[in-house]
Amino acid sequence: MSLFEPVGVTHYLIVGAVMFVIGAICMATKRNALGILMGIELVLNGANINFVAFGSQYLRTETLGLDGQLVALFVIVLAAAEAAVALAIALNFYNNHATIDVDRADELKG
Amino acid sequence: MLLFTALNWHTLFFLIFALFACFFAFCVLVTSNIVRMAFYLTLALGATAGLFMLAGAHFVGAMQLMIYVGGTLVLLVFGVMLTAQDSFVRMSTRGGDWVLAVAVGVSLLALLVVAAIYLPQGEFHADAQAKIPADVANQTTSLGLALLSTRPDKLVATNETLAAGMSGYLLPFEIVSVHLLVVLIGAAYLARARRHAPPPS
Amino acid sequence: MVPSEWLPRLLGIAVLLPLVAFVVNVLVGPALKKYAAYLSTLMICLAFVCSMTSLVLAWLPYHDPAPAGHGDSEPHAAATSMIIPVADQPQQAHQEIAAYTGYWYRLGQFGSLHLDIGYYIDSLAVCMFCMVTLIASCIHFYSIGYMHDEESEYTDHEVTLSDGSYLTRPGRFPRFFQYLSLFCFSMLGLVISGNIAMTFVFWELVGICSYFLIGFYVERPSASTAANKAFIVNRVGDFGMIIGLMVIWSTLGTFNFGDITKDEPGIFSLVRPAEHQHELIVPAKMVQEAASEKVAEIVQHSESLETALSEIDACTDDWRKEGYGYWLMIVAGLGIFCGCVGKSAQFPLQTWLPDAMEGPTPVSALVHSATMVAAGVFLVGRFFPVFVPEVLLVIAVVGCITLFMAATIAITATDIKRVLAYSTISQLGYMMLALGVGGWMAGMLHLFTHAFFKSLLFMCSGSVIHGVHTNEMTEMGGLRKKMPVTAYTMLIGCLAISGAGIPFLIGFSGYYSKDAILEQVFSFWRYQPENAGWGALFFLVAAGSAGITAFYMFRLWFMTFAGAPRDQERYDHAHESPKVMYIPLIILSIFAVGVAWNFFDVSLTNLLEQARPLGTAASVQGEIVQQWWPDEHLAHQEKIVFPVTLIAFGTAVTGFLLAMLFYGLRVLNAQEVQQQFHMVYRFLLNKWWFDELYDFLWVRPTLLISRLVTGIDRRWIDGLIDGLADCTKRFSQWGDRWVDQGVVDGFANLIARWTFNTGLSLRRVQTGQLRQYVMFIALGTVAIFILISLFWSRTLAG
Amino acid sequence: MADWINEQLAIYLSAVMPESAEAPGYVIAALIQAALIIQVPAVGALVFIWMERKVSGRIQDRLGPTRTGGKFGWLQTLADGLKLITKEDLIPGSADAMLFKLAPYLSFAASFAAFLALPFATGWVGQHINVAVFFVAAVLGLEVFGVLLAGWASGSKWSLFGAMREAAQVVSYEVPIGLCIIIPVMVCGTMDLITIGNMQAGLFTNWLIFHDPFTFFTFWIFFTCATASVNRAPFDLAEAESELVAGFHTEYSGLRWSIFFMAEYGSMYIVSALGAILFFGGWNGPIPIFHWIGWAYSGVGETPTLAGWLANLFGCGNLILKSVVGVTVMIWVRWTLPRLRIDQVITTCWKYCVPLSSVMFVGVLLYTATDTWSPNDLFPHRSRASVREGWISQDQARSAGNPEEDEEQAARDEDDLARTSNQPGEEFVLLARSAEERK
Repeated sequence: MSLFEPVGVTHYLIVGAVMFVIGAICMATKRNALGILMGIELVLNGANINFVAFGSQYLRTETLGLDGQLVALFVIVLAAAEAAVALAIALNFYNNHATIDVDRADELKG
Repeated sequence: MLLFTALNWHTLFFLIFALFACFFAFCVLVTSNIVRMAFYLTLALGATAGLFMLAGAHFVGAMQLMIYVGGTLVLLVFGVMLTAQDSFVRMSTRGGDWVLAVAVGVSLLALLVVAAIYLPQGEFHADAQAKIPADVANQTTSLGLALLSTRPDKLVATNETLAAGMSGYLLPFEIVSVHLLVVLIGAAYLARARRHAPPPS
Repeated sequence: MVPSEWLPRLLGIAVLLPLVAFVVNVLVGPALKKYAAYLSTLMICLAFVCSMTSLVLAWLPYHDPAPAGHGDSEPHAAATSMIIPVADQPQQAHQEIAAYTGYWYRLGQFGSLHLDIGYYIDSLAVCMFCMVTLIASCIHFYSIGYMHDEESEYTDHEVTLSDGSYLTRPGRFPRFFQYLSLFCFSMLGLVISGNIAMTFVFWELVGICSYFLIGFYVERPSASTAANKAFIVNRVGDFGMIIGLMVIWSTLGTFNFGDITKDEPGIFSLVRPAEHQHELIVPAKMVQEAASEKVAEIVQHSESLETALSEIDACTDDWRKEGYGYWLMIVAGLGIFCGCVGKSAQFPLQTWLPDAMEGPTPVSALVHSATMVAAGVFLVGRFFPVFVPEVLLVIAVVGCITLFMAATIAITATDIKRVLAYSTISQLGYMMLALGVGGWMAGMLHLFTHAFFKSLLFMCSGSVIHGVHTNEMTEMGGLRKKMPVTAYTMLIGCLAISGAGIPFLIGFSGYYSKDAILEQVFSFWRYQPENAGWGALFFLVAAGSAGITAFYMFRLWFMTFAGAPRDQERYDHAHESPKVMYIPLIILSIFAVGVAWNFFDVSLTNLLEQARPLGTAASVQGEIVQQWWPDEHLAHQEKIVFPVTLIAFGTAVTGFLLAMLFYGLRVLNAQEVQQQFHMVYRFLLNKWWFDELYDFLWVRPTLLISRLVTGIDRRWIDGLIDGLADCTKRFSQWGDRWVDQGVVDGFANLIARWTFNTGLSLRRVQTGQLRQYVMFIALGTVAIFILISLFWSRTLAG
Repeated sequence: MADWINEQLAIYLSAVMPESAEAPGYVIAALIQAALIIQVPAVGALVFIWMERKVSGRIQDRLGPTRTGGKFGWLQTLADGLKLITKEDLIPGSADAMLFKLAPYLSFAASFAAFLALPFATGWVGQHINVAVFFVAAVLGLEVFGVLLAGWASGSKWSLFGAMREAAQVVSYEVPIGLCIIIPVMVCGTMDLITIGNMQAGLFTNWLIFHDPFTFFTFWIFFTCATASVNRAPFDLAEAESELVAGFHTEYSGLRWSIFFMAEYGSMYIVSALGAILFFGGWNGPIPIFHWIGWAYSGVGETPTLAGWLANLFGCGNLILKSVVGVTVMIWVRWTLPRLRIDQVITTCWKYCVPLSSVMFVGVLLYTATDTWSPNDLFPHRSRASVREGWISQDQARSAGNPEEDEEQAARDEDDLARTSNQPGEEFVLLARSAEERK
């Protein structure tokens, strides 16, 4: 792509994909519970980018309409809720086990 | 000056924000210091908000800034600080995990990118950036209406399949509201201070 | 106000008001404390107002108060062989009876049977309403005074705890009034009810109320046993009543008294159809029911149903003449009378009423003298048209026995309330006797007059008890000076009950009603030679008991109020009751004096005359028994009235004088007489050994049989069952060893082992490593994508 | 303003090179605006700090700075600034150097970015966003982030405590402040600050604070919460020098420290300006002289005129004046009230501000829904409904000359003055229409 021609949905999607994958890897590698939480946030954002891109009139005339943005809104809000609960759980875990390492949270392993 | 005249600003800013976002996301991935992770994450999400605005979703962008960056992340950092002992600030991961994760991640990435590239582009709104269609710029009202189950965009949609139906978001909106309330209470309950000794009266 | 639409409303409201009070008291009674009493009182007073309104505004203006069918007793030519030639019955002046039938709410409809909450309002019902509500109001006020020590902590001096102290419990003031309200509701409902089912329901309701009220002082063993006794004895009667109801329903297929519409006729018009000049005939349905086998054969032989039906209708009259179904009428009548016997404490079920005096005195006044026990008589009055002569004879006999027995027992009783209780029984006996000999009017009239003076008497006795804190007359005496109002109101009561009055001129209410009864009995005696035997017996007993009545009533009064005090210390503490208690006495005494008087043709008699069941004013002869039942109007002729009045007056005066000699002037000593006739005395004192008799007849055998049955049960049945159980156990043990443990458990264990092993192999996946799970998810996603992209085909896409 | 500059440039460029588009001007416009706007926090900080000293001096019965720069010591702050610049930039050993360095810029960037959407007069705004209110609130929320990182990165427990308190406090106070901001938005039916401002044009009775008792009370809640969210006294727990040495900036010195303060005063100005626009008619003076003499713009997107320029200039003065008053009040409060305890702060938020503002919200809702009389109807300047949002007017300009559009506009202009909010429903009928036009 060059700076002289407009971008399309694809570009946004690629950015979204990158953030998504990075988030996933983050979840897969971080040992700190909060780190995993951040990975989740990244993943959600990657998804959100896709929604917004599909809903945007700048990128295509055939759009999702408002659905894209609305879904994005819901995702954001629910992400906030999820973060709150996850954080509470993490704090609880920390209070009870004096550690935040998810590898140590394996009491229920088979 | 010639450069200016031919330059496509949208593309330019898209590049800037996209690179920002990806770069800081990558930083989040590679750094092992939890607080820095939070910091980079902030920047990445901020850049994402920029992308949203660039795509014409002003409201969503502002929302992203307010809730994510202003709320969620502050919460996150708060948690980080509550649990920030030196032993937990930097927790390294074994190399094996890294290799595995990167392998899977890259394959996934490849998959998604391929999917994105093979996506049918559809014909393109030539002077989209030049003049802003009113109903795009006025998303705030339309969004509000959509949350109340009226869909302006359906009226102006050209495609029949897209124009079909007036499905609004009143029910999800309500559900999410209740859900938020529940989460509020639940989180407060989970994170409440445990009193082992009875409080002095 | 148009009666047909206003009477049901007003009286319906009057019925519901006490219910409201009851509900409120049940829910928030304890919180209301004494206001519960005020509420109940207010409600019953309002009910009284409603009743009076319906009487004065809705009944009187629309119904000619002039007596119907009176006075036209011209001598009849065909003089039958009578000692005194009396005129034959006059023809019925009015064939239509003023009664309003209908229903407020239809509960259900089972085939032809309608179950309604209905009403049957005639002048009898209206008068009953006024009477009940008036007495109940007085008694409510009275109870506010009488029960006041229940308002706070109440110490029951008749219940001694194991440590010798008296029982102290929280007061039951609101509960008492809640029961009173419930009772008033059920009594009024009983009066107004328009069909037997409803009647029965309210009948049982009053029963349960009386049970509650008798056992009001549950802690006293005597009270609780008395309550149980009353309840059980009533069950015996009600069992008969249920049988009667079943007969009526299964044969007539309706519960209603009157005809709600033309096409669903009530019992009365079935039994006394208009086309037969309201003579008593066995209804067609009943006949066909009895002659069912004939019906069956007709149906078999006839070719089509219509013809069969017509043939049956044709034959019905012949069958009736042959007497089919008559016994059904007898059974129905006797059954219903059984219920009345139980409720009105007639022989042989009279034993519960004296014990019922364990309840508080207002209760005795309201429930066990004025209204509830009168309900039996009322019901007999209601069903009067249904009773065939045989039943009437039974009623008369029972009434006769009861009134004599009770009167004799009353002579010896020393407990003031028991005296009154026995007098109640005997007065009820009078009513039954009157009804039995066909004196509907006499019985009903006595029902009303008795209600007033008996409630008056009871309340007076209650006032006395309240004053001296004892029931024993042997500890009273001379109280006249201490409690004048009570004394003189009670004197009025005594005069009224013993039928005092100036002959042929005027008298207390009892004078009219009791004379009416005696006249009716007399005319029954003198009417036809067949009646001679029974009639003579009835009349002599009735007249004699009138004297006895006067005797024991004045004995009571003298022992209580006259002469020198027998127990100085009690006498000193005696005191007149508060206003709230003796003002009702005065009101009631006024009614006791004048309720039967005649003001410009508006009199209780004329009112009730309007409710006289059709056709009952006709002389009839029994089919099985040979007696004749004379028309009641015949009893109003000079040749009957003159001697009877004198006889009644004489007996009453004799009784009064005897009492005067024994207890007033004390010139004769009662103790000596007792020693002289100590056999009789003990016989009477032990109430004719009825309780012992019942104990011997029923209780002991029951216990014996039950013990026997228990033995059989223990020894043989249990043994058998144990044996069976043992066998089963052995068998199941065997089955358990082989089948269960061997096969089933083995199979289950096998499965379990497999599952366990599979789990063991699978658990390695569950590392508990969150990050690994994430990896799995990502891998899965990739895999799915790849698979789809590789093996994607139209077929797969569908 | 950007549009205007851009147009001038476009004219010039098209003169120079005919084939050029109108695009390039935006860069220059952006630069100029940034240059202009950065003056506000920078110069503002200087002025405010000087003002703070003087005010505190007066309140404590002192004179405050007197000498530097002749009278009033009005150069005092500048001198301090120079001193700070020349100070050594210390970084504690236990600090996380990178975050420690970055934190001040982060929080300054946040408070500076808020100016992007903050209008100074009709059309005088960095970027005309139609969710401006929301944007400003959101970006202000980011400022805390710098503080947090600073607190943590300093590696000192005082700073950490300060930062924690800050985090708790700010996250809590975003709720009531959001509620308070929603209320004028609801009354006006738009999030566009310029439109909100224009809707209050006319006599001062048209200001939203006089819309009804609830908005009046709302403003005070808003001001309290604003004070808390920019952690000024009595809510300055983050830098409680009595308990934590200096809170989150204990370890800072020199320029970075002063940048923190620029950020703080900048955000003080922003919240005051926000309050002024939302409740006090923004750039509309109490008496609309320029409207009477017909100089002022009636809305965005009109052809720029010199008269309009002047009007805007005065309007700008109005707004700045109002904001400065707000800042002064904050200073005054700081030097008057004692500092609260942290639990008291949180209590104030959750137990008082949030419920109160919710009640206010409902109150205003009912008030507007029932069309109750409000002082705003006393001397109405224009029907609120007839004040179109910027993009709409552009849109009309584009689709000018089709009849029903005009009569639509006319109808909206002469419709009943009492109606104080423009119905979204109408909006989207209009949208649909204009969309039809475009097809």
